[in-house]
Amino acid sequence: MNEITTSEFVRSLLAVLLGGGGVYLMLPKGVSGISPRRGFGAGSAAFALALLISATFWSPPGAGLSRAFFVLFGLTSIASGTLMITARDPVHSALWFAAVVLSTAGLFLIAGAQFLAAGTVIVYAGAIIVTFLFVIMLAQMEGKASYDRSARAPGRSVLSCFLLMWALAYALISMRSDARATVEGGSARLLADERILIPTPSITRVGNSPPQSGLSEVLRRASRPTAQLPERSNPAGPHVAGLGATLFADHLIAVELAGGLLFIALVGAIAIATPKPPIRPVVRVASPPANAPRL
Amino acid sequence: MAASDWFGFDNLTSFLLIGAALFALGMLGFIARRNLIVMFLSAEMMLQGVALTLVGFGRYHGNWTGQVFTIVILTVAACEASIALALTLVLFNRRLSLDVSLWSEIHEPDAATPVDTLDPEPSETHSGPESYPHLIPAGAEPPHPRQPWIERRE
Amino acid sequence: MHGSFLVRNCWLVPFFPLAGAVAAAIGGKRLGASAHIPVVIGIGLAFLVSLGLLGAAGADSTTVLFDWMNAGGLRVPVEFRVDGLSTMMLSMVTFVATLVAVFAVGYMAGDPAYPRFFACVGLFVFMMTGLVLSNNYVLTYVFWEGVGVCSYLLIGFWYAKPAAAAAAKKAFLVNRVGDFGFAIAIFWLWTVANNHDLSYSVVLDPANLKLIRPEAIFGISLLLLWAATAKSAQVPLYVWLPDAMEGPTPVSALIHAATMVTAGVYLIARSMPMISSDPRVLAIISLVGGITAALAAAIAITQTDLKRVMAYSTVSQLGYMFMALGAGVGSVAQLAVVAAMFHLFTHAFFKALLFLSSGSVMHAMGGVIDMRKFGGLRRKLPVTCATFAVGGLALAGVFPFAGFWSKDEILAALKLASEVSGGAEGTGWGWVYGLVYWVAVVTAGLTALYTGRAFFLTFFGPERLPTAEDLAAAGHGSHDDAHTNEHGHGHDDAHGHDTHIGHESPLIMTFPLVALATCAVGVGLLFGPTGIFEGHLEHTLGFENLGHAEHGTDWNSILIGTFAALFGLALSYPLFALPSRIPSILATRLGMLYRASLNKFYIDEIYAAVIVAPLSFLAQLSKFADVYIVDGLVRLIAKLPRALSRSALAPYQNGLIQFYAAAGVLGLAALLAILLLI
Amino acid sequence: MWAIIGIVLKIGVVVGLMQGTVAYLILVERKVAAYAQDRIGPNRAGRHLTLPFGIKINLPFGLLQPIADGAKMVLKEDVVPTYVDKPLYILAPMIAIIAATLGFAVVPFGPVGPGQVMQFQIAPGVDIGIVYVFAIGSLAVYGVVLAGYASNNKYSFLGGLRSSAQLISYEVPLGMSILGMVLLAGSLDLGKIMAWQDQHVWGIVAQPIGFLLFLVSGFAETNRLPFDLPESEQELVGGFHTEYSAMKFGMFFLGEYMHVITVSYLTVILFLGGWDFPGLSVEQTGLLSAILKVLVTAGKVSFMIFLIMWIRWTLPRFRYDQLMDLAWKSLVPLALVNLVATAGIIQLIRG
Repeated sequence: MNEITTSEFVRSLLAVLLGGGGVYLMLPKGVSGISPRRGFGAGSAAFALALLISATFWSPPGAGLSRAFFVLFGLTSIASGTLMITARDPVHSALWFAAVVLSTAGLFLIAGAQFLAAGTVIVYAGAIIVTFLFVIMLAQMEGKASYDRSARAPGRSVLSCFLLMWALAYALISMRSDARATVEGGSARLLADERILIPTPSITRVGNSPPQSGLSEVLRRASRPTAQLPERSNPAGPHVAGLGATLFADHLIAVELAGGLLFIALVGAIAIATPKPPIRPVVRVASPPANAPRL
Repeated sequence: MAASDWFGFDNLTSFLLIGAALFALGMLGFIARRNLIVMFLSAEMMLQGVALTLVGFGRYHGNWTGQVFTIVILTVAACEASIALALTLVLFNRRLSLDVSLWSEIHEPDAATPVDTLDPEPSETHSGPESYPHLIPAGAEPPHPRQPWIERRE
Repeated sequence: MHGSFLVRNCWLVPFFPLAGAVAAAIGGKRLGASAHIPVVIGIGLAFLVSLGLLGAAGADSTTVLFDWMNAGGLRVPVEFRVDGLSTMMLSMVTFVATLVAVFAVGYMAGDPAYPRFFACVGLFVFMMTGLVLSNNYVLTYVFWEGVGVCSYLLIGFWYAKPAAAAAAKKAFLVNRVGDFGFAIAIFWLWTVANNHDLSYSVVLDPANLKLIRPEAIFGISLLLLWAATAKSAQVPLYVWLPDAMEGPTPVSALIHAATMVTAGVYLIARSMPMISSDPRVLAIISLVGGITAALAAAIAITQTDLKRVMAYSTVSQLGYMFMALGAGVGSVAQLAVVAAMFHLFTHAFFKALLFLSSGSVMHAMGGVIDMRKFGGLRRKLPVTCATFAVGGLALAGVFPFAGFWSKDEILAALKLASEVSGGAEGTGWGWVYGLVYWVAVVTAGLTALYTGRAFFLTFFGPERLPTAEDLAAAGHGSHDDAHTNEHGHGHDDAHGHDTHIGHESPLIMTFPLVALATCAVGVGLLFGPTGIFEGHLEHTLGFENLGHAEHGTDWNSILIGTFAALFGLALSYPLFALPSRIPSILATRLGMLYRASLNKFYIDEIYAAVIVAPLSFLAQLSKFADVYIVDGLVRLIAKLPRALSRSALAPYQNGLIQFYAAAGVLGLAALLAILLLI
Repeated sequence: MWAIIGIVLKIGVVVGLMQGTVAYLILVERKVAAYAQDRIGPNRAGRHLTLPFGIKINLPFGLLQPIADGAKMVLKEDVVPTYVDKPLYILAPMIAIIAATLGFAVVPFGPVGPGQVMQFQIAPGVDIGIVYVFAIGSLAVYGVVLAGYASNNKYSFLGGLRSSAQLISYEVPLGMSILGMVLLAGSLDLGKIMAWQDQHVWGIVAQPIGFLLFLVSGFAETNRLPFDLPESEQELVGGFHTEYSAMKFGMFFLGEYMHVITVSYLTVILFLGGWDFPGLSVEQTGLLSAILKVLVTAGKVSFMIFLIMWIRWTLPRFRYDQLMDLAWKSLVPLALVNLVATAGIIQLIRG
């Protein structure tokens, strides 16, 4: 407890306790005596407080508007995440997850990953969640089910996950303190490796050879060990071009693997989802007319 | 330029904190919710947390590797979603329910049946805003439907 | 140019048989009755390459293919050596193997496991040529074990027959005893060798040999002898060889007469530069050889099984080689080695010939091999009779057949050795060589006697063919004694071999016989008196440093040896060719001796009582301890967690995936928290 | 600070203009429909109008019809049915209109780039331009899906389901159809794509298949005939917006027309050269040329909007299975072939 100040320790503990309690109250469960609405309200209030406390640990990058946006997106993402896992209606869950994705995309923007922000929105919000919605609607036309109204062992789950969260946060906060402490002459204990104090760890610098095109160059870069990637790759060029260049040269193998994975997943999904008789144990409708449209 | 372009260890920590929170919350959703689809959504949220961490590191180190691996995560998430949804549909077609408790055959052959089928965990009652209609403040109030809205949907 | 190309690519010699073996093993089912083609071609090609190498020999060259092991101080490359000794062995091995493989095409025809046989033969030739070619002890050891495995596979070729399975097991186990000695020798050598390099060219370098302590050389040499006694069937580890006759006859001819059993002799000869520096070891080698030769010859006289006679004869002749090797003291060293290797060379031909002839007889007799069951076959089997006669004369050592020349050289070497070692300036072991010399002479006489006995019993006297009961006892008229009914293949009467009884073998079997017979006559004349062999062998690693004093022709020994042989043969004719009661009278008169010889001097029984029984008792004891004490404890320990988990942990295996995930997360979080806080 | 004010001003102007345009587009649509069906269409609003101070005007073509329509929308009673999922029910039209508006942030409605008197773009210099548009466009589906789900009505629900499947399906060929142009121009920035077309040829010449694919997929993305299955009046009695009335319904309407405008702009920028016209080039940076370029763009966009309306009133609606077959079995393979061929040809030419 030397690396972390008492204030930080207390704040983190408070945030996790409040947050855990809040989420516990918010989770759907059939505890008699507490009205679900009231429990949800109290829980969300506690969680909001915890969120505000935890925001004191953040030090957003940039200046002015950028900082404000960081805090906004950070708060939104965590709040939406909590609401997602506590929502009774899976459709609401999906929408809250969309909110998480949008906030995360905002954070990506602040971290300078514009293409990724747009890509995340397209892939997650535009495709994955919509597909989820589609499936939820197909599967749950009856409305809210009883299993959506009772969480599994909420106390135990909340305990484990917030313990995990606290451990992670503690590690991060104390590491930051370490960095500070060591600069001031203290000693780092958690990670006795002074490399964490160097803002940019030493990745073997590859000579800035003039950019060449051609297959051989691409292959040379693709077969290069990751530890030899240039430390700052093409900082001057446009964002997407630089990302594309490193993606299709340095990480060519990963890209090809990902492509193969996608293809296999596509085939697998089609193979799995194709209806095979008996489709449903309960026959609901008369057999469709012979000329009924497919799908 | 220099001030706004600076991305130090503290800034990185902020990203990591948010990523960790998303990860833990996703984990919580995965182990606490019983709806298959919500579980998968939670898993995706864990991936989001990891992606955020990666992007933060990428920014901190000033190279593309973090973003590249976030793209890989996106790919994996897409694959996961397609396969998971296909499986979910198949499972739903078998049991007509998305409750994950119905799929608990992976236990000791002679062990007791899981707790859910014997003694279902208590769930909230359907007391809520949706069990009786909202009325527009105009005209005479129509008689209350006695059934909850779910049953009347047929 | 041509030669150096071959030398650089000497790996082709082992490669061709291996390729053939692999082809026969993989394509065996498809090839069926033509499964021999790849193997025969492979071995034949290997023979051609060996001939080329023979022409190119004299070069003391090594070829490193690749590094096999390179760990710490141990570096073992796969390297091959082409010099006089290896090329001589190579050409002999591949030549005999080619002929035997051709013979086997006829002999093994119709066997259900035909492809397996040829695959094993090809593999064996690969191993043997590799053993001969390899240039370091570790590699030699690998191939040494390899030929052991092949021998095991081939002795137990008819594995459904209990006797064959037991013989294979016995051969393997006895060989393991010897291999153990070899392994220890290698370990020891590694500790003392210069730079821990086990290459022959380094170890056998005189400069390096001087660095090794004499005690180490003594120990290593004895261990190598130990290894050689097992592989080359010497006292006390010869017991496996007679039993190995359970294998198909071509196998006996190839492996247990001509090639594999010579590996021990080869090893000693190869290590001669090291061994010859210690006269004690040499004397022991000679003594071992002498005892073996005499003992085996004495046993061979009374055996009734034609193949078994040949087997003991092989043991006896190997004993001759050891005698000769042991005679390599001082200035006689080179002469002794040449004599041993020359006998090895000639023996390979005539012993393979004798075995194949026996096989031919057996083939003709429908699998019966007991000499009491047939006789007077010289008219029915003229070719076999003639070739057997040639082989027998060569074995007996009658001028001008091959055996004569080599045996004469051995006798000469022994005599010289006794002269050199004896006397005031000698090593004091001269009496050993003197003794061994006379043992060799007596053995020569015995050899001629039992050879004549086997020949006359088989081919002379009134003509007799095996009766139906004999055929049934030998395995229902199938073409080998090992084809029992439980072998599973339908060797029914329609198979056609019964009708062959009493007829000469087909051309594919007689051709190798004739070829080998030609060699048995020719090689002695060609290489013996001309000095070609000696000249060739001189181009061998370390041999130029062996003592080679000038010596003249030793007429005494020639006369004595020839007399012994002729005496033996002359004695055998009236005893066994003519109807005579003398053998039975002798048997009753010398009852004890006769029974002892007939029962192989009870060596197997002594082994069983002295070694096998205590070990078996120990094994029973261990089994008891294992089953009741160790297993009991283990079961007890196993029951504890079982009971515990059944009652305490099984409920947690409840099938709810989320429960598992939660437990995992909790563990992870707790671990992290502990790591951080403590 | 001034930059922010400028941006806010720009946003205000653009959004305001668009809303106004949309209002009049409805009028145009009605007129086009009328001409297509050999009718006259609205022609009363604005005639014999008496303004204060006794000024009498007589506007032709029912030019004031949009104002009347708008007033009607705003003033009607806003009915929220009883059994709807209220938060989502209210959220859905908002999403529809917000998504449609946000996408316009990076669409250049005139010349952009260094040296211009003014950047005719709300957020200039975004180098992921077109990807951003797609990201926002992919959010538009939420409006329809949520409306269908929240309405708690079988028809609406079916409309929502159809919409989600349709929009996801058509996003794939839509995205792939423009990749050819992106490859050619070497940038995702819409301004640079226009500049490339000025220096070389129009996209419709360089990428005819891409143009066709984009047009078809764009139709599907805007939910307009012949791809208006989510709302098809005859089958689903209005589909996802059955339960909506008053201004909420108006917001869907607004969103749809803004989508039309966006798609038209994108088509013009990507495939019809944007502001490019004989006599205009990238180098001209003066005020006059800027105005001309904006006008040229607006003219092309107007043509595209007219084309879309024309098609709407000309072609019949697809059946649902045909719709899916078209996307997955025709458009996607075609787009892939187009992309690969383009990449190959570019590689060949550039060496």
